[in-house]
Amino acid sequence: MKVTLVMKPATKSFIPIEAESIVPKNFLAGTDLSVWRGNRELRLDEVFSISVEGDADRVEDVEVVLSGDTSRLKRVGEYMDGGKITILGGIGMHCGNFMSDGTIEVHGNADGWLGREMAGGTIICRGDAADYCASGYRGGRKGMTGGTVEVFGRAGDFLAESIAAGTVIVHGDAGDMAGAEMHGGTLVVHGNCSRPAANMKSGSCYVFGTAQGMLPTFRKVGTIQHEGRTLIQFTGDIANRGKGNLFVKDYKYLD
Amino acid sequence: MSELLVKNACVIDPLRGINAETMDIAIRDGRIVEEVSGAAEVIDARGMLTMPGGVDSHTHICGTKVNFGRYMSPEDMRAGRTPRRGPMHATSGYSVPTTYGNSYRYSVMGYTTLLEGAMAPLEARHTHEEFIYTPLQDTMANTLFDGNWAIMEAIRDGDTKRVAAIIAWTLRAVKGFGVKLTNPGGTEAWQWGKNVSCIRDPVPYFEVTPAEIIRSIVEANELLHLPHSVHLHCNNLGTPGNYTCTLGSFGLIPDLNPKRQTLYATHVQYHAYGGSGWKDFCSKSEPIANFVNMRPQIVIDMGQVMFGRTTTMTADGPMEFNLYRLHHDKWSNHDVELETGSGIIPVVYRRKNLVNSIMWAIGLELALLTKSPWQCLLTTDNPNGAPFVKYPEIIALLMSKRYRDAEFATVHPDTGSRVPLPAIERELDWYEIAVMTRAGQAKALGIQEIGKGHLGPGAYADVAVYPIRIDDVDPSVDYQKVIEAFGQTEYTIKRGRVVARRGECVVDGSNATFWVKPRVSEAYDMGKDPDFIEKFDRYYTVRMRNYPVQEEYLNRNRCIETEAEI
Amino acid sequence: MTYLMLTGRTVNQGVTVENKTSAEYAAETSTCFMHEFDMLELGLDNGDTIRVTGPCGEVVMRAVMSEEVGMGTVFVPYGPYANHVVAADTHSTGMPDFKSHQVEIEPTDEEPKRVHELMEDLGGLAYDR
Amino acid sequence: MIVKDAVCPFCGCLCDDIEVEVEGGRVVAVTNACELGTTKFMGEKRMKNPILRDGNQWKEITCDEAVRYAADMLLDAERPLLYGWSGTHGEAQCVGVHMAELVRGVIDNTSSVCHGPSILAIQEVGHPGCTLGVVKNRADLVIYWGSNPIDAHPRHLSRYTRYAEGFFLENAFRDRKVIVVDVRRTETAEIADEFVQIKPGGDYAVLSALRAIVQGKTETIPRTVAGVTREQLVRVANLCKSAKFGAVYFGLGLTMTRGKYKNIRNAIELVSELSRHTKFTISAMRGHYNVYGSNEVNTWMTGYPFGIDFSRGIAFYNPGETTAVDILARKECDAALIVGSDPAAHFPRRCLEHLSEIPVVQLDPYPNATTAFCNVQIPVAVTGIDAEGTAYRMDGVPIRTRKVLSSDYLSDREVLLQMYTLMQEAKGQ
Repeated sequence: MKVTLVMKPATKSFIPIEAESIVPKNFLAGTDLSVWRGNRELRLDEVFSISVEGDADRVEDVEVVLSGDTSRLKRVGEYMDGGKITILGGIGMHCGNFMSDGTIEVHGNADGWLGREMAGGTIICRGDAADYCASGYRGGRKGMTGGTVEVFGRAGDFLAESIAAGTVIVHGDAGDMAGAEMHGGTLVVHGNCSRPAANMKSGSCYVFGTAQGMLPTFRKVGTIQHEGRTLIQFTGDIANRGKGNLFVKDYKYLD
Repeated sequence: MSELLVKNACVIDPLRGINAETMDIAIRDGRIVEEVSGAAEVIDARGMLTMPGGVDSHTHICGTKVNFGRYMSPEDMRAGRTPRRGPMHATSGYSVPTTYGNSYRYSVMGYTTLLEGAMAPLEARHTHEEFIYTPLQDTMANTLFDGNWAIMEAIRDGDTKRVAAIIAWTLRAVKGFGVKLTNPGGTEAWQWGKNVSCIRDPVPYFEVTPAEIIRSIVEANELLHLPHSVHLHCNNLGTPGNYTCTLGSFGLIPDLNPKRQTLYATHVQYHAYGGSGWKDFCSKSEPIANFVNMRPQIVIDMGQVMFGRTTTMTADGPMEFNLYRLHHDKWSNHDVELETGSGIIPVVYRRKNLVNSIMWAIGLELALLTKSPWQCLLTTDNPNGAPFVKYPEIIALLMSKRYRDAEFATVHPDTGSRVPLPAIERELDWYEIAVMTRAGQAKALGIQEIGKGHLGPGAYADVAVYPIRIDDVDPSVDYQKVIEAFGQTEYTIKRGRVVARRGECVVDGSNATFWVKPRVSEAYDMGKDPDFIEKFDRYYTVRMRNYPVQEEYLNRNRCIETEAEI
Repeated sequence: MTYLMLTGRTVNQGVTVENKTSAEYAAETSTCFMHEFDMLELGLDNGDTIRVTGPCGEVVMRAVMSEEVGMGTVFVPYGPYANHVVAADTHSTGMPDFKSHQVEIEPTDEEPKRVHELMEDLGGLAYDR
Repeated sequence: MIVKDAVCPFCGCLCDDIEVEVEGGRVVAVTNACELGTTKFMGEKRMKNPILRDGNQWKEITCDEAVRYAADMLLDAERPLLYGWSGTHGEAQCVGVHMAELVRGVIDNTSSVCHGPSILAIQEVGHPGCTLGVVKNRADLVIYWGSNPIDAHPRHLSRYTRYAEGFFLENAFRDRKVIVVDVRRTETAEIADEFVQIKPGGDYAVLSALRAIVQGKTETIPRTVAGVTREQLVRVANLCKSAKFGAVYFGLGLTMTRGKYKNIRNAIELVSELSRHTKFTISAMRGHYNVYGSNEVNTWMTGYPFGIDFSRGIAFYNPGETTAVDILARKECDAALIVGSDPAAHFPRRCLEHLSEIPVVQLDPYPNATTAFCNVQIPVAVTGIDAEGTAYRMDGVPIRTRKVLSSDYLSDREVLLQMYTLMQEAKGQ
């Protein structure tokens, strides 16, 4: 089953729309769903032109395709547990929060908190991901606990904050504090980033570019060969009695 | 004039010795009366279990420390969120809910009276502000005196009357209800990063021992004729082998008051530990309960631990730091100048953890081994052992050996060799539960005379009608029904009005705060004592005139005046 | 030239903050405190006007020498002038970079605007000129 | 008439020993307050009547009209923002929360642009703190980190630290060491025993290094960290460990720089680390009067200290998304009620551009920068001068402010209650 949702031009374009109802599972029972614009509840068809092709009995067979200006549409794919969501443009905040299975593919840019507290499944973002991609929630100990997030563009600040398990790969640069509080899992940044793995306890963080503002509390162990690259290996963050691994191509202290 | 008649209620009212009698309860203008007119609104209780409104004699619901528990825990707030609905405001939180969350959930369980367990005098105004937003229960605050400089100096000088005078002035100023000692002396030592290990360690600089503090304040409490006894959180909470310290503290207490206990020892589960370390950690509930059984002057509450996530919060700052070093999660501490302190950390009690399993057993053992239910009251030291919403499960555990055995089978396998619980056959009955959840609590707090905790004519019309017929249910078998019934009243009536019905709160409510004003002679009025004033001005950071809590913070209140012997 | 702009509280900002229509408030919050050498380099005397250009706009302020700031850093009291060039990006924390903004500074002959003029530039309507 | 023990309404110190002399309904003299407090007490130029923007001019309207305008504005909005709150008392803040809940709006206070990051840090690692008197009586080491009390909290030094007497200090001035850490050599730095000058953006690295050194792992630390020599770091770490009671007071130098709350988190973790060796506490230098009170009120009523979104009925909290600067910059609200603050003076310009596009109502005694963006402004009594109520000091101590003079202005609470009543009626409650 393929559900196509085309966002209608909005009258109050700046008020975000929260659409946690857009998860593949819900479409097994039809399209009689609602979304919220600010404090107003709207029917799905007030916001989208909806078309449905085919049918399905299992969530794995549901694909939801979103098009139009969806860059302010929040919480799409929240608690998603299977199936596929394809977003042809950009997507608003909190896409794929708490996701446990299935695939989300964003062809444009993703706003903040993409895949927050994700437990499983796959998110692919072809554009840039904003701050707190694959992160945790305020005050929570554990961020991402499973699954994969791959961003082909750049990522913002606080990438993979508090990651406990799972894999996050960014092909471009990442911002400040990538992998802060990391205590498990794997973070790979192909480009540069600043202050990676701050306060890390455990896990592995790879920076194939330069680690700017490298923190002084990582102990240099030596060099390793990794996928054809020579990387410098550090362990830390010793400030936090951490035993994580940080591998960087190059680094620069703020001395 | 408003009248209400609750008909055909199956009443258990222990303070009047009523045990499961079918009767009508007449209410006029918020009070129980002998009879009402034919115009009274009628509620047919249809034989349902009906008791005085629940009283919690030790809970943490309002004030600086509780609010800091909320402030630092957005992850806890995510659980239990409800929107504004009818007269109910929005709520958030599981282990430390918002004030409305606390109030609604307690009300739905039939509770109408709550004692905040620990209020720092300097920050009393905060507690009272939150009381205003806890609309469906009457409230009172235990006031902390464990590290009070002026009191420790008076004790060092051997002047018990001065100790009493300082307590009198402070209770009046902060609109407090009772005297709370949390790790006496330890909270002062903690302001140097130190602690006292038990009752014979001197407090740095002040050179008084916890034993002296306890003895002296117990005597002072009785000189003031306060409704409640001293409310003690013993030294050395949470450490293996601490039961000897607890017994030592209990042994200090003479029997000074014919009407009630002389010492209320709180959350004794945390103080009934054997062993020399975590490796041989075990239950010492038996010696503690045996001691209490021989001492009518002591009442304890359980401080039951239930499995799951919660937040611990206490004025016992050093203990929280030790817990932080064990868990290494977040840790907050807040020392209060010249008075006391507090600490907060989140915890998870796990069935798979041996220590946690033993703790769970100890609380139940204390309740089952203490012969008189009047001497062991049901609490979790909310939210320290568990959020209060777990009370129905605890009631069911106490009433059903079968339920205990079923739960015991799920805890750490080594627990059996460390605790006496599996061998205890006792199952509490409905009457005993009524004692432990309202009558005994009211008596211990000394508020039965002003009309709390019973349904006699003149009493506050606080009534809980539970949707269960006790003749039809065998609690030792149908424990699930017990849990359901105590989890949600059919009706909760507070001051003559139905405030909650089948899980929904139906009015906005307006609570009353009970506080105590001991009358002392001119010579013992600390407000006029030059030495007291001078030290206050020099070492506090607020002016003495700005210290007392104004009447504005008590929207509806009842002042209990006592005639002191000083 | 590029500088790191910090903003913050000063006593004078504090005493005029409840009187935002006053010339004193405008004077204090349009002051850009700079290191002596930076001013020399730009050919500035104490009190000369400068154009400060940030990521989202420009504003005219007055340069004043200060021993508190290091070379390459300038300090501006909290207020509408600094905020005329501060970006609204908070890195998703709620807090803009009030203390870490790269700005360009150049001498100018223009005078600083008044507070209400800044507000009117952004679509406001002055109440009390 | 002289009012004694009045409470200063300026900063988070809430000094409560102020003497205010009143003559003919005006404050004529203020004793004990700092310059900031004195000026606030003696403030004049209040707005006389409520005003309404009518095209390109202002006209005066009645208070009832203004209240009705505000109530209708909030009721009509799909995502109203209720912002400010630090300049008013708790009793008014409570009404604000009830209003936000009723109209399903977003309520945020000024901490999102002052110590919001500190709160985020506390939510990650907690907060070992204490009341100000504990420091005054005990601390033999005080560290001001990224804070400049001489300018922002002028009496902090004399009442609680550098110049304060203390019960356990024989000669407080001599026995108490003060360390200042800042990127600027501020006036406060001049009175320090040790000044640590950090390169901008380097606080986090320095804090990490100190944590490692306190643990005895000095060998990993590079020769300099953000402009600070390793020798100085070791010296500072030793001063900390050998203190009997250390207190850190941090300011916006940590919250407003790169890394934001991570800087504070690191500072708190340093203090937790030091707590294994000696007694140490850390506290935020809360700036704006009752800002801490608005955190407290919001917390007991909604569960969260700031940035609370009731759009969906339940309270949702996510600073960076539900905070005022973000909402305005992203144009995500369609009305704003401003109470007890002046966002137009303190927010980046982009936020103001959105304020100019939506209806705005402000409660404030004075014309301020935000007035220019208002559709309606209602002048109110100044909390702590002609209105009384509860304020929370920076250390959490609640104090009842005194009314030092009477006026005809309604208090914030009174005006808000009128609005709330209208809103409840409209909602059929």
